[in-house]
Amino acid sequence: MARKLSFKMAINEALDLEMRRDPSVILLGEDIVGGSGAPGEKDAWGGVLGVTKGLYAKHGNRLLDTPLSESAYIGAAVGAAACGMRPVAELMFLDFMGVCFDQILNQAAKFRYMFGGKATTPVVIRAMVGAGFRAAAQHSQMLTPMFTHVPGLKVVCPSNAYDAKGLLIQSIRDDDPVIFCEHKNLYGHEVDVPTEAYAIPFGEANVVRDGKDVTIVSYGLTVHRAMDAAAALSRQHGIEAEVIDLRTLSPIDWDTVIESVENTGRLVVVDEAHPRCSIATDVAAYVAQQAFGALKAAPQMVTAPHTPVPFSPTLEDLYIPTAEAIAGAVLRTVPHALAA
Amino acid sequence: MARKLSFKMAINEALDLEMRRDPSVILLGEDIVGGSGAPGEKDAWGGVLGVTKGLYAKHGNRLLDTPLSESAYIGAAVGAAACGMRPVAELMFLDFMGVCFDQILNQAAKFRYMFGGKATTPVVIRAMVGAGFRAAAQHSQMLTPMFTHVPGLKVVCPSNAYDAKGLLIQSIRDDDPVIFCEHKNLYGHEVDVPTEAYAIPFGEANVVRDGKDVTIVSYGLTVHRAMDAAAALSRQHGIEAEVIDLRTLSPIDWDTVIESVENTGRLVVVDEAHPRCSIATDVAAYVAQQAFGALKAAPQMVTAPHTPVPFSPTLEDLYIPTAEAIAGAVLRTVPHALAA
Amino acid sequence: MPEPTPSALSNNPIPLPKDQLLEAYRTMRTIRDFEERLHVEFAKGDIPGFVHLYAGEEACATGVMMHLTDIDRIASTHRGHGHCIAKGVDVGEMMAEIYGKETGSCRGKGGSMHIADLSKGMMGANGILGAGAPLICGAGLAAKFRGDGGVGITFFGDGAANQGTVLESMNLAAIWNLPVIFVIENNGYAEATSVTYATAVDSYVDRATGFGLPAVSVDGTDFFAVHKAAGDLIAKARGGGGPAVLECKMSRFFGHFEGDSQTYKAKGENEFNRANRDCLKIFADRVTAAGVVSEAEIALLDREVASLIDDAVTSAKAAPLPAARDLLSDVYVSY
Amino acid sequence: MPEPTPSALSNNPIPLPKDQLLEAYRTMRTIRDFEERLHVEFAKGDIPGFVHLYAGEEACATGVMMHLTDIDRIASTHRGHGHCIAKGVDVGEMMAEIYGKETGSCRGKGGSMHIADLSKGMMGANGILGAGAPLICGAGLAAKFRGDGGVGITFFGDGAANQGTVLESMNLAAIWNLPVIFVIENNGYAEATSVTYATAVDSYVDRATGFGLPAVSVDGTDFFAVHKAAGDLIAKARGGGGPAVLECKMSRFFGHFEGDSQTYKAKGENEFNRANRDCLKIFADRVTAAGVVSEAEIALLDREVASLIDDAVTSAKAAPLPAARDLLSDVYVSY
Ligand SMILES: Cc1ncc(C[n+]2csc(CCOP(=O)(O)OP(=O)(O)O)c2C)c(N)n1
Ligand SMILES: Cc1ncc(C[n+]2csc(CCOP(=O)(O)OP(=O)(O)O)c2C)c(N)n1
Ligand SMILES: [Mg+2]
Ligand SMILES: [Mg+2]
Repeated sequence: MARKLSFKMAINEALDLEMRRDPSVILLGEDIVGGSGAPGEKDAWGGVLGVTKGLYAKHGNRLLDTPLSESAYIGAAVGAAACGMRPVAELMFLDFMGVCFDQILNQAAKFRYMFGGKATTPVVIRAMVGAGFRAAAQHSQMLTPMFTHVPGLKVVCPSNAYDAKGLLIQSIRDDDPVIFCEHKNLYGHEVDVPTEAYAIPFGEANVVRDGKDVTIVSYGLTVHRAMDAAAALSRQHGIEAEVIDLRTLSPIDWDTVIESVENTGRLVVVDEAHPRCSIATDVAAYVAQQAFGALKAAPQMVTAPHTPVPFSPTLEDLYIPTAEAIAGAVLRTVPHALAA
Repeated sequence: MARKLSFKMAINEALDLEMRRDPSVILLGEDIVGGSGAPGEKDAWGGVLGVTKGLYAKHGNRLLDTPLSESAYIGAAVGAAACGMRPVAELMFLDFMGVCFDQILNQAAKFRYMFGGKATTPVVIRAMVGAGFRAAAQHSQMLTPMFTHVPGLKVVCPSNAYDAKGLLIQSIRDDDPVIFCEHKNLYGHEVDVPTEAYAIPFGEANVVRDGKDVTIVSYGLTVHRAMDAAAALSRQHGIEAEVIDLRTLSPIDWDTVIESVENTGRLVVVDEAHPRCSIATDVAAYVAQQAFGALKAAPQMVTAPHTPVPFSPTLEDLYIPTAEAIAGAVLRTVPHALAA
Repeated sequence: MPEPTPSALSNNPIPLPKDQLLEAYRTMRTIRDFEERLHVEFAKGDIPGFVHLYAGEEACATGVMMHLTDIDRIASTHRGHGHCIAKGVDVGEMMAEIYGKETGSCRGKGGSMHIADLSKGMMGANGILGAGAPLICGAGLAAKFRGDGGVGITFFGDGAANQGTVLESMNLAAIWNLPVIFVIENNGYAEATSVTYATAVDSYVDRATGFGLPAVSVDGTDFFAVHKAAGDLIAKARGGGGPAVLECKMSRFFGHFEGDSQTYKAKGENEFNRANRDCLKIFADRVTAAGVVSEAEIALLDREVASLIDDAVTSAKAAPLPAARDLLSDVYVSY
Repeated sequence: MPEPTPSALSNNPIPLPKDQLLEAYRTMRTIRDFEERLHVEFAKGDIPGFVHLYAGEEACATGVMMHLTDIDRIASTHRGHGHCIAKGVDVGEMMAEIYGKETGSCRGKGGSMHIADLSKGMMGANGILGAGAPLICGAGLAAKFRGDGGVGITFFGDGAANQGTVLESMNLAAIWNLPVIFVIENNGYAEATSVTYATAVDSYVDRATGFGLPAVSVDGTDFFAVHKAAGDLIAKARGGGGPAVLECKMSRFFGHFEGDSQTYKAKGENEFNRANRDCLKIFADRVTAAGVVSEAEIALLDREVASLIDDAVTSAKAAPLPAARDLLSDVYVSY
């Protein structure tokens, strides 16, 4: 059975279902319960935006509030994973990775390789990403490229509630460390979500719109911008864009991307991260190398600018790639005839 | 006057000259003096591989040994820079960024923007990068892509002693935060280096070999591999590769790269970093977008694999892009006639 | 914690000259009004982003900052408005910044969590907990190298006191004998989590001892206690006597951020604090009871501050938004 | 620090049964020989990379590890050989690993700084200082959730004791009452820097107090002192009594890593330590003086260990190198 569910509640449901299924799943993070040691309500917050609200009532001490010591508790999650647990740690905002990155970069990601294949570290790190929340430079970054760069990590960034639930369930069941990126401006977004548990395999992109003229590749929030652009292009120019939602950035589904570009001959990659060494360059470069012969036009990249995220709403609204910018990039890939 | 000088001593000389010139230059890092508080020699180490050796004798307390607290002392360098000093902090191995990245990512890089252009943070962070030292997964990473991704940072990675000196002097004089990456396997490499101070401007790539058939873009140690490959290609196939040493990754000299590709029509990017969201994808994607019409063949990327750096010498030697692999990539870009 | 009673207070002579008392009151009142007004304006939906209010903690920022001049530096927190005001940042520019306007302290690019004014020695509010501690070590180092007698103060909460950056910095400041004071603003909560849950040790004085630092813990609702303790520690640091820790215990009157339901607090907790732990009220009662400052003088300051804040809000609302081209500027000095 | 004199020792009854004494001696001798041999082999140029030797510190690893079984977990350091051996990792596999061979504990991929054997509860040597502290909190958490009675021990040096990760972990372990012991191996130096320079506080016991942790400091050259203190703390942690800090003060006989000129040490310091602060000598003197173990038994163990190490080196040298395809394997369980 399915019903409309928000992205936020889909995550909550995935956590609930997996905690029921597997006693080795535990949750830790700052105020994921909220109210620990305090005189008032125990389950006062359920995370800073309420994503884990209610889980304490169901699973009690398997949720642990942590002190403001990201290195210690993210590392504890990694260590517990290496000892057979399946911890899901919340790093409130992915921007905070700067105070605890070593436990991800040099510990979780590398154990298996450094130890000759003898370690398994099934840790999930959930974190908010993305701009648009008026949260300014230190609470709005995408940072997916940095994690995607790291061998040993898997990186997930869903665009909708259905995928969020299925990908989070897969993340928890997966035996490798997973960085699970939740775009904070999608939390309220609702789609049909089945009540039961289901896992969406990693490395399988979702073709969210079929089209023959151009391939638009994206992930996370900007998938919706890409869809808006595609609709406008169809309406205004008769251009039919195929829109691919990568869903997981590592592993990445090269096959689906390449196949689409082989059909369309045109590529636009949309990435909310900064331009340099980004998911945009990653996809554009790989396609250029692997499907050069199929390309009829220069691949285009639409990214956030090479600037920190500004606070002022008017500036921030210019920061995230817009549907207009995406449509503009598409038009740069098509001959004038087609764009007419 | 010039004389042969090693990469290591060129860095030492740059630090010495700038400390003489500008009293606001201070050095801090773990064992950059060595012997602090110890009963024996005071200037016992001069850094773990002796790069700062002798500077204490010349500049005394303007060199500070630090405790093993990278967040605190890298952050102190950032703070001191925001207060008018020009600190050069040594983060022994760039791999250690995981314990102190916040002070770079969210502080140094963002002050100017977040504060509306009112801050200046002229901090330099020197660190060893790269594989080949049998130092294994946590002391051998390149990690340049992560820093290049960050707006507000400048990223430098010289390939030889001459550039190391001139780029380090520029880094110290520069008013923005600079990540200065020293490939540990280049420390012993010698070229002619003038005795006097000189600054090499950022964003000016060096065309280290002229050629008409293909453009090879690289930086750091792999520039030498690219040169070896170019020599072999010329000898064995009569293919003349133009080799571009980027020298600085942020800013990056797109003009020189694009101009070269417009001449050669072929591009191979060589990067010792991992493949995903790397400098290799960055250059390949940008060229594909900006100079698509000039490209006669698919751009090729030669990178380290998507694995941590292995310890065993036999494996590590396979890890860094070899001249053979680079030559192979070049051959994939040329028609069979030319490759004959 | 013993509550100072009016009678006990009036027996104490007032240890500061009148002009300083008026200055202290004006600063605290400015912070309070700034925050109370933001609370109201936020509820209207006019103010974007995360806003953390300092109301209830004014005596801490004020008692510390009165010992500083522009050459002294502070590194602040996500809850930074009070530190900014006490350090002399222009209130109108602050308000404009919080509204995201071109005329703001950071030209609208920083917002509430990133207000800075380096010309005033204010190195920035900070959205990263504990990040100010390393930075202030750098400020202290710079002051030491220049020999300009400046000191650096970093503020952080009871929660951020468990950040590795803060702990490392205490050790660093100690071994380098930096002119730096670590001010722990202990308001009992980090977001919804109690300090008794998150911090293993009962006393931050013990923690400081573990880093070789002298430490003092004071009632942060008592301006005079803060002012005295901070003054002693700052004078010592300025004279080369090294770093120290100052803990101020007090309460925040609002939620963690605007929008917080505060259900983790005890029933009536905010009301109790407003009634008994209001540093402004305690201060005003004491100085008026001692007859050093009149109620009329207090009332006059209240009116002056009220109109200052009114003007700040009016100007901020009327101020222009940043221009589109500002998106791309100010990333580098040169690039 | 008072040097134990043979006469004082022989008056003490030996607090352990003979089999445990022989086991302790064998472990310490194995570590010592392993390290002395590596020193020799490294000088020949046969061994790649950074090698940090544990010689001089054997009593610490051994005295702690004798209280553990395979269900207990340890997180080690860059100077990890001693911890590995004492935790039961196969000496032949370790040697092969250090030579970068296919038959190594990590199939040649980790090297000296990353030897691990999770089946023995050895969670890895670690090239990142202080990184083991958070990890061991995780091990302690896992043990607590499973209720299996396991404990976690993390080792770190006097230098790494100033890492934020370590400091945060002490607080975390304390508030969660984790069965975790933090063992500070204080050998007086972090690379070339003295602990007196780098660490602000004179006693790590004070630092532990600052995190609400009980702490004991012992002479790390005295196996019996380490064994007793570790035993008490581990038993308490195992019983739910919570985490603690154990400091062992001792000396490393070699340089920071192989190749270190050691000019930061005092003249004659190594010789003095070899003569007076050698845990093996102190142990052997004491148990033979007490007449519990004979010199012949010691000599027999020495010979057995010598041939074990010989075999390990011979096999390691003869072992195959990893195959080229191993470069790409073991990154993920599935990808
Ligand atoms: C490194 C980091 N971790 C977490 C947060 C999220 N966060 C912001 S404020 C806060 C609570 C801070 O508590 P405290 O330090 O006591 O300061 P207070 O808010 O009480 O003034 C948290 C967890 C952050 N901003 N930075
Ligand atoms: C995070 C980090 N910083 C710095 C280093 C470099 N480093 C390796 S060992 C060492 C000194 C360690 O001293 P201590 O903790 O006392 O251990 P010891 O070597 O004395 O056993 C340093 C600075 C590192 N490996 N990791
Ligand atoms: Mg607080
Ligand atoms: Mg040491």
